[in-house]
Amino acid sequence: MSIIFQQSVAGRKGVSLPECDVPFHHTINSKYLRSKDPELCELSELQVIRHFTALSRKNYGVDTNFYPLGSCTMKYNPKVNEKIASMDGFASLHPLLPQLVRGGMLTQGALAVVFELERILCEITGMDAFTAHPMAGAHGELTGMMIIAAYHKDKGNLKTEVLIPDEAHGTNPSSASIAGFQVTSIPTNENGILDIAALEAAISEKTAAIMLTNPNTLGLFNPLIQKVADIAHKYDAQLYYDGANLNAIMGKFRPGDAHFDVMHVNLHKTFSTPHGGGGPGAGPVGVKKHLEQFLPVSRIVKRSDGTYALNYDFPKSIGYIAPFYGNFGICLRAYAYILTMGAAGLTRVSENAVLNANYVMHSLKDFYDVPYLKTCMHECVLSAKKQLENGVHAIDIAKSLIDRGIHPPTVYFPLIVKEAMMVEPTETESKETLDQFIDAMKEIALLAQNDPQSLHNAPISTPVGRLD
Amino acid sequence: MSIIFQQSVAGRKGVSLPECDVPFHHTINSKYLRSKDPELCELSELQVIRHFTALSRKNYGVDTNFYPLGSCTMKYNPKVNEKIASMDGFASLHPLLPQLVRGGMLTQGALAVVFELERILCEITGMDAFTAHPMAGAHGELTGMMIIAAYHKDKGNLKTEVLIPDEAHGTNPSSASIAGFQVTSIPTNENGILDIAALEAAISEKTAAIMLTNPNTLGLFNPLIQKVADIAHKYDAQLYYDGANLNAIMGKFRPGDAHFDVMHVNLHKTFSTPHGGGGPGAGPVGVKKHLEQFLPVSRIVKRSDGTYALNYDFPKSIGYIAPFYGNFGICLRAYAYILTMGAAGLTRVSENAVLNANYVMHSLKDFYDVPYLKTCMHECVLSAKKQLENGVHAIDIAKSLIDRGIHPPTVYFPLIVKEAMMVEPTETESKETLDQFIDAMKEIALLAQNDPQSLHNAPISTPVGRLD
Amino acid sequence: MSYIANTDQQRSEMLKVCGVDSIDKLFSDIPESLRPKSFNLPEGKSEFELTSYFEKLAKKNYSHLINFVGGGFYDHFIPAAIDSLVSRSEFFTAYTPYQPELSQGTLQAIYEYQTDICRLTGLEVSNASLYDGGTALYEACQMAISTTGKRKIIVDGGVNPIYRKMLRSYTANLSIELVEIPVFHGQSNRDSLFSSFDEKTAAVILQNPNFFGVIDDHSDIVQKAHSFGMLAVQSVYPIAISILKSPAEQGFDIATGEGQSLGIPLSFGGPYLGFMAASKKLSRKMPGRIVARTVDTVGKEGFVLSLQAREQHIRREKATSNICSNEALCALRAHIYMSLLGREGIKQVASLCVDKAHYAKERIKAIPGVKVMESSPTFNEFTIKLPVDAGECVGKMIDYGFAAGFPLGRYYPDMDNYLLIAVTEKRTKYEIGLLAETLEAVLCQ
Amino acid sequence: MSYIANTDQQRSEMLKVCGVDSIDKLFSDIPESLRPKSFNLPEGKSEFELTSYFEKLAKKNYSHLINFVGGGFYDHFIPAAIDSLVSRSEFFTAYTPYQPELSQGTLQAIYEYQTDICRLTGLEVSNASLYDGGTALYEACQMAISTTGKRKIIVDGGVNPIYRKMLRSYTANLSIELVEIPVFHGQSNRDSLFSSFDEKTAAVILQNPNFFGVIDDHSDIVQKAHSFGMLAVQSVYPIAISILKSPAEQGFDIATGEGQSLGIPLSFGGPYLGFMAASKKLSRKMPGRIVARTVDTVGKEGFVLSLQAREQHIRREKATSNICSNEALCALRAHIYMSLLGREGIKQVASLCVDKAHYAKERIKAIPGVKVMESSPTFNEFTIKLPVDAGECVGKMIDYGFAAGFPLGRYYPDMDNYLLIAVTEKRTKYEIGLLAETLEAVLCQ
Ligand SMILES: Cc1ncc(COP(=O)(O)O)c(C=O)c1O
Ligand SMILES: Cc1ncc(COP(=O)(O)O)c(C=O)c1O
Repeated sequence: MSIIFQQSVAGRKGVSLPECDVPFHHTINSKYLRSKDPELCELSELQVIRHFTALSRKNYGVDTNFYPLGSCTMKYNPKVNEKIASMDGFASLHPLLPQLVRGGMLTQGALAVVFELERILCEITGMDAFTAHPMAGAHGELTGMMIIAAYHKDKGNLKTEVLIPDEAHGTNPSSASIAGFQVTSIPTNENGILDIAALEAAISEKTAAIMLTNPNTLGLFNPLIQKVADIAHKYDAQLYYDGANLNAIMGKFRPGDAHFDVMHVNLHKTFSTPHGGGGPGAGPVGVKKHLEQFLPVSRIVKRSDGTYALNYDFPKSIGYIAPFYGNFGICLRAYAYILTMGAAGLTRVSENAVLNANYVMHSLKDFYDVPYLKTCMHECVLSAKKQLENGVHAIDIAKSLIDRGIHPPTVYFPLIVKEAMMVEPTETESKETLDQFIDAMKEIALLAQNDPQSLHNAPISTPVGRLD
Repeated sequence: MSIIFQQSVAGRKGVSLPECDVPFHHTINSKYLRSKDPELCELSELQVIRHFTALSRKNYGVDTNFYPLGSCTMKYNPKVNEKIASMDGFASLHPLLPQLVRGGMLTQGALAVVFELERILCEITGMDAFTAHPMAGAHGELTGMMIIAAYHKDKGNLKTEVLIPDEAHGTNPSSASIAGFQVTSIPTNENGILDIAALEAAISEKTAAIMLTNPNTLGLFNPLIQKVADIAHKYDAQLYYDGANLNAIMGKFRPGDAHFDVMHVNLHKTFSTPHGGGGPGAGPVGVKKHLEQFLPVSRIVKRSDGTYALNYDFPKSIGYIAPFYGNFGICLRAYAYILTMGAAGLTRVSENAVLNANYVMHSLKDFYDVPYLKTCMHECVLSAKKQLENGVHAIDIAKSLIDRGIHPPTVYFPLIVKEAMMVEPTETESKETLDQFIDAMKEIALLAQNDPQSLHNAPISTPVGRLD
Repeated sequence: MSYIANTDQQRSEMLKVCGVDSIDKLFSDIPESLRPKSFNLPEGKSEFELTSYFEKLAKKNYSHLINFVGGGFYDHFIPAAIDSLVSRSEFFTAYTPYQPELSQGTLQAIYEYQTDICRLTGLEVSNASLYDGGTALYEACQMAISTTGKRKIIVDGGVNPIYRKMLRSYTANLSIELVEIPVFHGQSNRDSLFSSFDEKTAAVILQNPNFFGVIDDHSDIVQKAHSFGMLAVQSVYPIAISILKSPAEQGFDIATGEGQSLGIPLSFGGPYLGFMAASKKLSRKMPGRIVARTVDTVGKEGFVLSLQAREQHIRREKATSNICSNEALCALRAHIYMSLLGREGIKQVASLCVDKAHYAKERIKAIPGVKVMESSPTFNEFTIKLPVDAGECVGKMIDYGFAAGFPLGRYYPDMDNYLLIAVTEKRTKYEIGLLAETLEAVLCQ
Repeated sequence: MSYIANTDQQRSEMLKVCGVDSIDKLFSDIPESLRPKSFNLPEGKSEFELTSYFEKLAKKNYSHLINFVGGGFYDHFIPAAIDSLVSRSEFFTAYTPYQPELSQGTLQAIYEYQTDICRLTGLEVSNASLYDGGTALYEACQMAISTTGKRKIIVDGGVNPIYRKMLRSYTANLSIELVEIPVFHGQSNRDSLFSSFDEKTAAVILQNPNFFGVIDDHSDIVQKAHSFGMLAVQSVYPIAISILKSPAEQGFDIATGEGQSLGIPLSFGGPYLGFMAASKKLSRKMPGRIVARTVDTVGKEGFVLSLQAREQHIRREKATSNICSNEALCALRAHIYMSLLGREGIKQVASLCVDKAHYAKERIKAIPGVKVMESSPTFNEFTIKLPVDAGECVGKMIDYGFAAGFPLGRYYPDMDNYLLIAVTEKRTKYEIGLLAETLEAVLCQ
């Protein structure tokens, strides 16, 4: 398919604009003008429609088929939430309106959405206060680290370092580092959970925070999490919860109850907002009482008369981390999702997500190496170790799944598992779909023994083959 | 792909409904109840989404690529018109509201749309009055025939027969017949237009109407149309214009000016409303003054205060032919399209439609037989006569185009051309796209000589091969 | 804007290929004397102006009244998934599936839709859709006439008056005798019906629930009709028959209906969906397209338009019907609706309608001076008698934000004080309560 | 509703495979003591209830005021084709294109989007998007710091105060020195800027048009900055630079900006689009994803994520940025917008904005007591001085249906009487006239 610019023909336009209706033409002094037009393409509306329709057909989404991308929680994105987000009262609302004098009354519906979402996230996670501002998970991590830095600064603590398990997602060390901390990696033990002894050896007065996800990226829940919290708090280190894996534990475990101090949630994972081919997402951050004063401004408050208002008066706040109130359109969808679910629905979500993952793991354990063979949570990590003996890598298996109409799991992550394949089925998948995946994986395992070359050639059914 | 019912699993549901909020449960006497549930399928919302998303990907639309289906005017369907049709004030409006006492004021916007569309169609076609009620082209034909029958009845004429050229679309004779008339076919002459001598021989006092399209289905304009009108009117036969080919002549010719008495337009052709895989369309009918009193009721009138109202008081009306005011959603889109275009835009539409067709014809005339080689209007008819010598039929050419990513033209119509291929490019196609088609057609013509078998095997790129 | 892609330069290149030097030359077959006498239209609008214009028009429509108007066209809930699927352009910008290899999506969907309709009605064959419930009923009459060779049709007075008017129009010129048998206490009048049946009658046309919202078991009528060699046709409300006795269970030969309630917006009267199902022996009399399963050259399953020899593009004046473009996208909507709701969901909708309508009945019954017509069982719509003109009363209720029902006087001259009230699953207890309170207040004025 | 497909029976079959007899067993790793202390949420809503609830909330927002508020976020017209394309579920339900063979649609679109941004800014490399214009500006600071090894940043006072606040937050703990140089009569103050530059400075940050709507040619400032080995960064309004001197033409090393004006709804502040372009030599310092063209095993062209060694999932704590999920779908919207408008269309939007804004200026200038700040040229936004507090005045204008502008006192303590007025192509002559009339009337009260 040709690049859009190659289709351009001088003189075409894909949209009609109104004639100028004011009796006035203003000429900007040419010294401010560019010498040459930006060479945007020149196409008819139909050409644009065809180009992007054709591009879309070279893509694969949750609506196409099974998408068990580990750590990404590719669940169904309800269509009604798109409809809600496109309601004019939300989509056309200028974010500066509530900052006008008397402007608060202009946006009560939108402020209610953000306030109520933050309140509900507190209940789901056991935290005391939330901010909806962070615009993705990693942005939440950074915000959390900035809050932690502000806390220590305020207390006069001299903290320079953050401890992070070796299995952690790359954003964790990166966020800590960008917030100005040194990062120390803590090993995972033979059971696939944090090595407590190593943690105890590494922690010190310099330690600003420990950053964790639980279940971790191996899909395993750390039952000793209370212990970890105790160790952290002994040194006044703050315990950070990466909420990317929240889909495993709703109604079963709340980070706040286990004494985590800060956390983020990925609304585009657990709370079903569509991932958009890479974003936008939203990564609201929750904190315990002692950190609330450091949350970014603005914050939304509910007044005694039931109205909502912006409040900027938090002198210890870390300040602005987003231009406004976060990725409002995403928060709106997530709020709609939570209201659809209710407490019982969210609990069923986690129960079914965990059951689906265990079902996949148990169905495949005789065909693939399972590095930590025990009950997993919402995802399971397999390894292509056995297949590697025949020269078949995780990537070959991934590409072979593509030819069977299935999106591959996350491969080569977590880094600590050789030839890792991280399968997260999510709760919205049916047993029939899981069986389709399981059968494909079994068939591939067999081919890995009998005809490994056929797997190296995959994919053959896609618009392009393996790319450099 | 499996049938949706095969995916059904007992106990699933794809949508959530509200709990019953009234303190009341009513049990219908079991003698009125069915003994067995209708076996609709039981699926999750995600399953339904995937099923229909996958089905859509086995389809081809104007948004996919070139769609030169002759007689169908597969032009671009502007997206803004879809947005307008989905506005709540239109989409959620109950059609009985204006029939309530004081209800007229409740639907002024909708009544305005229909009234103004009818008025504008009069101007475009040169007719005196329009009704938006008919729900497709063929429905318009039937309505027109019913109006003609009512007219003759009212005058005491004893008319039993309708004359229709042999190249006409199948709906013409069928509509005339369903309206109670006998149909006599009039031959086409060697120039591809109506044989006037044959018409004069066939017409008689029994003749209720002559049904024509101009340009006809060969894409040729009959310059003697005035003569035909004169012949018809000598016998008080009404001249019916099938407006399916209106895309050729806007701003250039108005059936009303050439003394046509009744006509329909296909909003889903000339006026860009999407065809929906077979419908819905809309086929408004226009008439001259002397037939206005026979138009179906209701009719919309504009009162002197500028408001719109329904009027049922037309004692000679043929009555109700639709439950309400026609396919309102389609009329709305067509009205939006016409407002976008204006007179200049519509004229350019026809000019470019005709140019595109002639360009295709001239580019292919050395490769395919052109049964009537002269300037065509918005479509041209080719024949696979030459290719047939090598055993290659129009259908082989059609299926071979499919493998080249292009929708075939209409084949085997009009019936009077052997191995007909009727190409209607429409004005929204670019020269580049036409060239892509022309090149494919040339390549196929070459293969018809060198490797006819390869064409018999087509298509090979589709989800299924040639079907029985 | 005219959505035209070609530039002036391209046009002149193309003209050269055509061997002419101007576009005007291409129109030289049109005599000068026949050039348009006028061609005055409003000037073209940009997309922004267009949208603003229609936003203003849309706001002039009172689509947000609390709606108790039905009359065969209902304000049911439409799941968002339907819009998101039918807006896939491969569906909505395609033509009729003449090239099956490029149209398996539409074809399979229509095939499945036909199956839905068969399962709902209990009958064996269905088609790809007709224009609306009224024309579907007319097509059923034609089927009966052509099957029996007789030209008299008995129409029950409970059939939607709009459809009865349509039947009158369509048959006016065809020497078909239409006999309407008025209802008795809102129900089909067996005595009058039976005495109208004879050997010259092609069919009896009934409706369930009928226009007054009344449900019935027409088995006895069908049996009687069959004894005269007549066919029996029932027009049905598809949501209702998910729980009510199916046309097949009552012995009907043909079922038709309006499919609007199946996920299709009210949209001021259209596009809607005429559906039809019939017993197998009538399949060659069916109007419109029918999709069937078949196999390709290597035996792979696929779907095609079948029995095309009935259709106008092949049979011309001898076709069973003249229908060509139908309501395919509406049929797709209905199929998606039935697939989402499914076996349980559609019954749940029906039962919510029944419960809420009967709650409304109870509330309204309590209003002094108002009488609820209770001699016959009803589904989600029912008739009440007011102490005043129902039209006037509904007119007053508009000011309170209600479309309170449909005054029957409009179609039944002796029923000026009667009001038809429809209650769908969208009406809340609160809204029903408000209706009752407001009606009482308005009647006291 | 929980969108769960499996039935109780399927669940028990699956539990059997897992070798446990209840779902609870799967959660046995979570100690009883850590089970939720509470989990109280509102009860789940059906789709109909949900939609009704949000319709009510949406109506509480005054999105229909006639809008003259800008401040970096503009009410531009959005063609309908954009929504219809981005709602293709293959785009919006996909994850980040980690499997390129299944993601050529997203990848090619992003590649093309990057090309748009390069052509618009005149710079050589761009990325797949950043969160918003503010974080993009911060990322640019980080690039400058890491490229130059210096830790002082000069920020022009014309940079959006929201972004300046964001820079403050992000750098608070990083021993980076942020120096803000106030504007002089609404324009970059060359003297103060130049005297702040030194060998220890990493970069100067400018904005065009600046927050007061003023346009400038920053070439001289860039030249000076380069003479100190500094980088120069410009934050730009993409519609404006379709006609204004591009960042590259002024010599900037990095351009960033907020892409909201390119077809992205205002949506109460997000999701928006941070874009960035830079000169080639900075490509390895770029934050975020970059898509590049490559070939497959048989030489066929395709698109992939490239230079991933900069990114956090490979480099972890040594990555150039921590960004992972970005604003891909917003980038797609922007790309479709730019493709529809095209070379001519985007200039036409810019020129409509300029003409209408200047017409508004003329009209407002004529109001007694109002002063338009005219010392510097402007694009589509301009500053006026009122005889009263601008906040109060805007507050009063709300009752007349206007969001009349943004009172500068909110961010500039000494500018309480100043109002910033934005005019896009959507504002008609009539609306501008009404604004002027109403402002005059309100000032007379
Ligand atoms: C465990 C984990 N943490 C953090 C992130 C980062 O989230 P985001 O992509 O929203 O920035 C991810 C995303 O994949 C993740 O899986
Ligand atoms: C020439 C002609 N007349 C009539 C019709 C019938 O129109 P419709 O399909 O809208 O009923 C068609 C449709 O193809 C046609 O091409």
